[in-house]
Amino acid sequence: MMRTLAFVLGGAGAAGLAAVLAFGGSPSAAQQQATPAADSATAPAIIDTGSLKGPRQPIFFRHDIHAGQFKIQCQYCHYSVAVSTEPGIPSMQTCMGCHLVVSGSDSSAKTEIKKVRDAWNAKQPVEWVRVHFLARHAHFPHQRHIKALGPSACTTCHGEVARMPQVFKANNINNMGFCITCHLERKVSRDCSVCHY
Amino acid sequence: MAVVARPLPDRAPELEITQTQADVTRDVVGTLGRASTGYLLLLGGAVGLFLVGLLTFLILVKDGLGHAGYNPPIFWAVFITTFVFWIGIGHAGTLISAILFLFRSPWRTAVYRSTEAMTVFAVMTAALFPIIHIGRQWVFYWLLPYPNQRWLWPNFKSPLLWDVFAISTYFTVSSVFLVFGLIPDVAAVRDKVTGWRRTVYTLASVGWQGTDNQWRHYTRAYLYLAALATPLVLSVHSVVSWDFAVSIVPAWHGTIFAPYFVAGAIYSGLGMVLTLIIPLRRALGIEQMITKYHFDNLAKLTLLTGSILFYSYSMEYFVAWYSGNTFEQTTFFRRPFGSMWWAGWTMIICNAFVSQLLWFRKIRTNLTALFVISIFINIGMWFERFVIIVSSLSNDYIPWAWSDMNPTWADWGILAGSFGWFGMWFLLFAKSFPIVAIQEIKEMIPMPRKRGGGGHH
Amino acid sequence: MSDVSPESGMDRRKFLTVLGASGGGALALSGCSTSRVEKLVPYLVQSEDQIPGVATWYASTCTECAAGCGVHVRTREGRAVKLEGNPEHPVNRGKLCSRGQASLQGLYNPGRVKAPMARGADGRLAEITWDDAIARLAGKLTAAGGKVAVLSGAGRGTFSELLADWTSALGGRLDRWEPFDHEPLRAANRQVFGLDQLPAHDFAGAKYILSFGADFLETWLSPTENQRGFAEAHGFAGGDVAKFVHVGPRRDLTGLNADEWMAVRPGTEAAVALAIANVVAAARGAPAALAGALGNYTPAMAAQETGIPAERIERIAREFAAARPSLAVAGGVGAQHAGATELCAAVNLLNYVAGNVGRTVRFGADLAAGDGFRGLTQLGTAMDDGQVAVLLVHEANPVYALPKAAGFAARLKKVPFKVAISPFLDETAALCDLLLPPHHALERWDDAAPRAGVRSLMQPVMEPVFDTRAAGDILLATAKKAGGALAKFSATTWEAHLRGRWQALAAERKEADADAFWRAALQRGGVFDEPPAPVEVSLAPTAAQVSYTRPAFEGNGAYVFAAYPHAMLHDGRGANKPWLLEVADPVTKITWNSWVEVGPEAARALNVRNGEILRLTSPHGSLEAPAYIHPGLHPDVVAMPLGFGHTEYGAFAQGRGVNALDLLGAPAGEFVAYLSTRVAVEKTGGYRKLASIEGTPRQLGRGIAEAIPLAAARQGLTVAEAYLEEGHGEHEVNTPLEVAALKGWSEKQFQMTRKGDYRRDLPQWGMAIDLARCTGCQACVTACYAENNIPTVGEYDILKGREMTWIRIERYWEGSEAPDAPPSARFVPMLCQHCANAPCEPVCPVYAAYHTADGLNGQVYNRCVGTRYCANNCPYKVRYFNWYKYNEIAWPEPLQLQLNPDVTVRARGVMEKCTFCIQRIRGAQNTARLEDRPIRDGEFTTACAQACPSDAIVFGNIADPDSRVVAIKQNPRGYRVLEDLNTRSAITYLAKVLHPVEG
Amino acid sequence: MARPKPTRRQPGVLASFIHVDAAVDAIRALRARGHRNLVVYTAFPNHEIEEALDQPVSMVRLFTLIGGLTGCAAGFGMTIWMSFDWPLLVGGKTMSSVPAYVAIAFELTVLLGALITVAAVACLTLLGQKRRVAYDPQFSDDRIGLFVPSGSDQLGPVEQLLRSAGAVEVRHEAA
Repeated sequence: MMRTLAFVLGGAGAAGLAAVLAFGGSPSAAQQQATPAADSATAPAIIDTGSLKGPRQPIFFRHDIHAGQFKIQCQYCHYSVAVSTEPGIPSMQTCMGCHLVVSGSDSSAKTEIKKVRDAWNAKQPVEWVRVHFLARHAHFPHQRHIKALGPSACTTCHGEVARMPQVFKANNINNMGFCITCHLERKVSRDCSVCHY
Repeated sequence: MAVVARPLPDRAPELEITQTQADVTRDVVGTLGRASTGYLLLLGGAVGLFLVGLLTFLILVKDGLGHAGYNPPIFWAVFITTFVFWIGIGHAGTLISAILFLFRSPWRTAVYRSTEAMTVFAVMTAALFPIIHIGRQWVFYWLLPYPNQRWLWPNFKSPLLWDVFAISTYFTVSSVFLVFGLIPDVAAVRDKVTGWRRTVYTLASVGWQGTDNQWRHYTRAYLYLAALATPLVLSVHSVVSWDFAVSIVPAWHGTIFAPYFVAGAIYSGLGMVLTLIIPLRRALGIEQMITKYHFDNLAKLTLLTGSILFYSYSMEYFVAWYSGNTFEQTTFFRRPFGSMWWAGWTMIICNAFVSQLLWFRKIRTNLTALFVISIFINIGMWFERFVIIVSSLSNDYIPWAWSDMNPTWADWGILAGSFGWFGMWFLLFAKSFPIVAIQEIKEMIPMPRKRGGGGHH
Repeated sequence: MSDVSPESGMDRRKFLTVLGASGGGALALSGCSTSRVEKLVPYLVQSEDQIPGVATWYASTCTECAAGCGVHVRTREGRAVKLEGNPEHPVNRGKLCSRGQASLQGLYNPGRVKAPMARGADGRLAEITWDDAIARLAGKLTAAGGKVAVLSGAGRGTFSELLADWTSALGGRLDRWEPFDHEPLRAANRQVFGLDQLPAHDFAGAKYILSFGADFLETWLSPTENQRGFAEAHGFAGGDVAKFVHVGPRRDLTGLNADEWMAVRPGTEAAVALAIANVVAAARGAPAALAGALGNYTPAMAAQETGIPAERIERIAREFAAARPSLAVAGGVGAQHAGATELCAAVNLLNYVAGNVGRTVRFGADLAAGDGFRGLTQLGTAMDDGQVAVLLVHEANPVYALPKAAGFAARLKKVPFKVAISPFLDETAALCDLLLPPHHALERWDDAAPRAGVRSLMQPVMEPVFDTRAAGDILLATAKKAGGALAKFSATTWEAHLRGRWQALAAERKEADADAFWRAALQRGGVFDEPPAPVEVSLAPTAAQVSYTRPAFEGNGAYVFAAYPHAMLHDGRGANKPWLLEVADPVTKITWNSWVEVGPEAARALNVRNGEILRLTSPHGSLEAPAYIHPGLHPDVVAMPLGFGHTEYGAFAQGRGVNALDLLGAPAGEFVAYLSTRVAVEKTGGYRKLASIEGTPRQLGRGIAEAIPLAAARQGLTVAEAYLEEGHGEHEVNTPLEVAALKGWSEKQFQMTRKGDYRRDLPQWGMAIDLARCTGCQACVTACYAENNIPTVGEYDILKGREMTWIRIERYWEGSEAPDAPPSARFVPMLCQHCANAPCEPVCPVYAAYHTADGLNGQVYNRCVGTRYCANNCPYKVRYFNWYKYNEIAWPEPLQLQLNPDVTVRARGVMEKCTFCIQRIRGAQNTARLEDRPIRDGEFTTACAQACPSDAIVFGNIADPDSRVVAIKQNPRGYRVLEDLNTRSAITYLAKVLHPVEG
Repeated sequence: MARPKPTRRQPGVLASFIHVDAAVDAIRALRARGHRNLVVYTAFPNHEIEEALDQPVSMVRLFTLIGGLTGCAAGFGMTIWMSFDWPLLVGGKTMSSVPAYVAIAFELTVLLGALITVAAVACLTLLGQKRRVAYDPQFSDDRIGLFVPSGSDQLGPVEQLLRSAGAVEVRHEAA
């Protein structure tokens, strides 16, 4: 039934992408693609992770590599952002979809990816530390904002995640003024009960 | 020194001041400093009560307002009652100090300082209640129009906002009025005392020397302050009354509320004035400055305002009956005959009837009687607010929601605390500042003249 | 709310933390662990039917009573958060009663048994592993050598079949027992029609309804279904109102909905039934045999027996005869006295002569029922004679639900090994040696066949909350372990067994593709065939043996004692669910505790007031409870609700009130007679304030719950016109000119407000409530509690009037309290009226209460500072304040898992009130926006409207002229409560329609 | 009213009187002699002395007026602007219902009126003498003080005049 169907499709999709990344993942390929300076497509290697902004995650998952270097669409992992109030976070299966194949170019990547695989084998989901945390009395329907501002609008609130080795809070999303500014500019409703109920 | 005083034309004989100006300074300054054990006991009691209130408040903040005797639909009860009570107390002070000043009524002189102090501290007490009473005490400042990241402003259509402005204005202006009036007296004290106290009073007297130039601006300013305070005091309790009159609760939305409340406020204030200065004048040994004459006048004012209340009460019932509005009628029927009849009758007897005793001069000039009556007035006026607020809320439009109210320890705790807080400040003031206006008393003493004109030798 | 502490573990974000956990439940608990750092736990494997933030619905079946209603379970992030009726289900057609909705609190009940337990050497119950538990059971069963008895509360379905086979394979005896099992009705059907079954009743079709004590709106047979039918017949649909006469000593909720009440002496209903049958038979020319049988039962005789004037009986009889078809129903606990079978037989006959059988009384539907009390009696004797070595009690609680005098507990002690398959540690389970916690209905595969043509499914909607197993799996596992005779049960799992059964079913039905059949059934919630045509019935030879014997009651107290099932707690199984305890009893409006009902006359005689504690003493015991003066009670009767006085059954139920059963004697014969003893009543002098949500039960002519006479309604008069008709309308104070001027002015004022955001043409939400349909059942109230995370505040705060019921049903008495003119009741649902000119709004200093652009009366919790001015200024008194930190105390673990993630949980110190389910509005708007279309009328509705079994509440966009709500609002019966205040409320009530009071 | 403490002291003659008419005589005589900037100390305002000095009416009242008007304007301005800054509809009232704002405007009128008046007095009394003028504690009790600023050459005649007017005590203040 549907379950299995979706599983197959999902698996296939993942595999396909994995294949691409398998090449893209190898440093040589990356260098070839990398046009110097101007477009920093290649995410830098990071030695001192301590100096990075944002909370330390159980696994050093690098958005700048996944979303920046490899240009994976946000929605590939945050699958429900366009259809639901919640963006959704990828299941371990989604990670493994690629990382069954992709095992990382350099040592640091290897170690981190190993953590993912271990977690998967241990059937123990990774407990990510939450970065963006909207106050409980404010409702933010992600799908409507994606609908209105387009799939790349994530940056409006979350900042240039594609350039963040470690995600940090780019904007104070709990500052109501932050929301109101946008709503004023775009002449959309400022009615309190749109968000507060 | 021997004194040959003669009555001044514009003054009643009772007001003869049998002292020289030097005596006045000496006597009044004498009331300061050194605290008697009695005083310390009183002060201790006041502080104790205040601490009880503080503890209660902390518990309310911790757990929520549930501890207080709120039985919906009675969403306002003892706290708002006490709030209105204290606001009311304030009014007599401003009346005596400002309004009677404008009317050039001589007898105010001896008492106005104490009543003014009472005003300031009563308003200070009242100002606590909006905070105590709200559900989330820690965000009370949202009622102020301050720029914030939410880009939100308060709702100026709400009578509570009017309250915020009325009360803060009233507090500011009446304290300014008090302090302003104090300056020359503080200077007088400064010139009498020594040591560290001198330093303190020197600072407090902000360099007052009583030069003609200072007096010239001072007297003018004082006049205008009085002129501003007079409409203010009338407005403040009108605004408070509009908290109720503007709503649609039966027995609240009455057009007579503003004058009715102002009269009530002054009435209750006068009650408190009597309660305070009858013991005070003895305690401070200033009997000869606050005389029967003052009490007679205070009592007459009390009688007047009391009678206005009497009239307002009867009007309320009459209008309820005449309007044919079933909601009003039910409420007013249940006031004296409903489940909270005890409160209803306390209010009517203590205010409407007891005040009528003051038609008799014997009673007006008998301090014991006056003191007892003043206590009745205080109780009665607290209950008036209780009845207006609680018993009106307990039975409004939807019978299904009707309910009764019984106060709890939390209500009493806060009430006691408010008296403690008030008493604490008043007592501290009485010992540290001239409780009788030195310069204005002196103003009434004939200046010595070398050409015959009175004075001494 | 801004200040819900992160620990409080009940904010919608928390649900995100448990996004993961392949399925939810298990991790849900750890998700609510008190970690200050918010964790995001991903799924291992994403199940594609769970999208975070989007609700997933599963079809299932309600197991709270035997009616077997279909439900839709709303789940979010792998957690069931709300139960609603399944619109496709023939029994309840998308509606669900309070008890059904509260089954959610059974799922998350803190009192649930968390793992199998066994009584250790120290006599205490201690947790053990499942393997151990199964092994012990298997061992005992093999050792028992056929001396096995099973007592099950399960309804009819695959499980009960399995249980039957299983038991017989063991050579044991199985008794399926359900309290209030309609024994008398079945006996009477056997006697009169020779059919041992329960028919379906078509209330909708009836033009005249006579109820002899049957509480068909509360517990009788299929309440939700009955109510829907009753609303159709009685709700002034199609310009007519079926008259409903209630015959019985007490007016329960059903009785309060009657147009006329015959307050007969307790136990004499049969006399009335026979007398009416007699008259009808005469009018219709019945077969001679019957005429003969009925001959002696004249109205005069009935009058003498019942104390009702003969001419009144005569009149009712004639009215009944004139109406075709009509419907007479009997039984229920309302008439569960010694003569109940006689009564039901008489009523059967009445229906027969009135020609209702086959029309409004449909045999062949064959409603499910247990094996009755007789089985229980036999079991009792078997236990006495040591015939039972192992007793397995499955989801039944006889120790509590039978009178003490029945001595079940004592007998239980004689059984060497007692096993309970019970989700809760109830009175019976507490006495058992082995405790096997089964899955809740929402955690397991199962099916139910509540009636012919209906077979509905249950499926697990989430991971089990605790370490429990499906009862079926327990049986199968034991079988595997025990082997021997049980070896034949080959199915590996209960699910497999069920699937097998459904494959067989598919085969029976000649379905080509069994899988497709299964999936379709799973999606619909079961297979629902057209209701079978009513079977032809003929009178059995015994039919003519109808009789009436004057009732005799045990003891010699002054009053007859009636114990009746609580409309919310039923037989007491609801007593561990806070919703059911706090949503008041619909008649007395008392919550959380027991009471004794006395009639006004009795009250005068005893000189008691509400709350004064009475001591009732019967030959079998005595108990004390505060009095409630019920105007709808016969002078000779005192009544008490069942369901309280639990000694076990979780923290919510324990030690709450007293158990009325303690006054009853050991049941003799076929059924438990709940109306069988006399009691002496005396004042103890004690007083306990009733935790009632009732303030003053009289309208004082304020026109809150309006009603107009049938004739006026037929002419299409408005309420005001109807008053004038009756000659007591108020004269208009203002001249027409003034009226016009005032209207114009207020209109102008209103238009001036259409500025800014408010100028955009958004939908304006409104509601219509038809009081002619509303029966006061309070399903809407429970639905509101469930949808909007309303805290239950408990008895102490209810005593202070602090209930949080966003929607409440006000029950007003009409008429005088004089015994000759018993009052009637009017029910009116009161909720925020969402006034356009809302008095609550302008008084809020911080705009926490304001008017939204789409016509709602908004309440911004996080802006509220709690001045409570709005509540004072609300003329409808529908605003509720958080006096304590209810958000932290109202949902003890794991109850907080039921919270609706779309609704903010309000913190202490803020005001809250009905929001017209704004989360549903916003949800619908989000969907519509994604699909670039406007919201369609009826696309969604509020929780109350959704739940209302009689469809009295209609919600919609009043700016859309074609919407259903607008159509209803135009009904001439429409009026607004307190309209004179010019609040422009968004809710229109349709006045109740009254039959002229005759005789 | 707080006066700065200038380093240099004002030279002149300080006399103290018991009798008010004596003081008045002295003032009149001195003014006739063309003495200006006399400083008179009294424990309380006295009309006779005011007349004798005949100074213009204090200009405090002007500030009171300004303060009042400002307050009133601020009150209406703030309320109306804020109601439109985020228009929220309450109770079907117009966005800015001015009658409701009268209360606010009035209170602000009084508030600013009073505060600015006091501030004005402070400023006005601050102006005036640049140098410290001699003072005696008795002046706040029952004496009337009169200070005549005068150069050393005039000290004699002034003292002479004061004494003849009836000063009970005369003191020379050197620079």
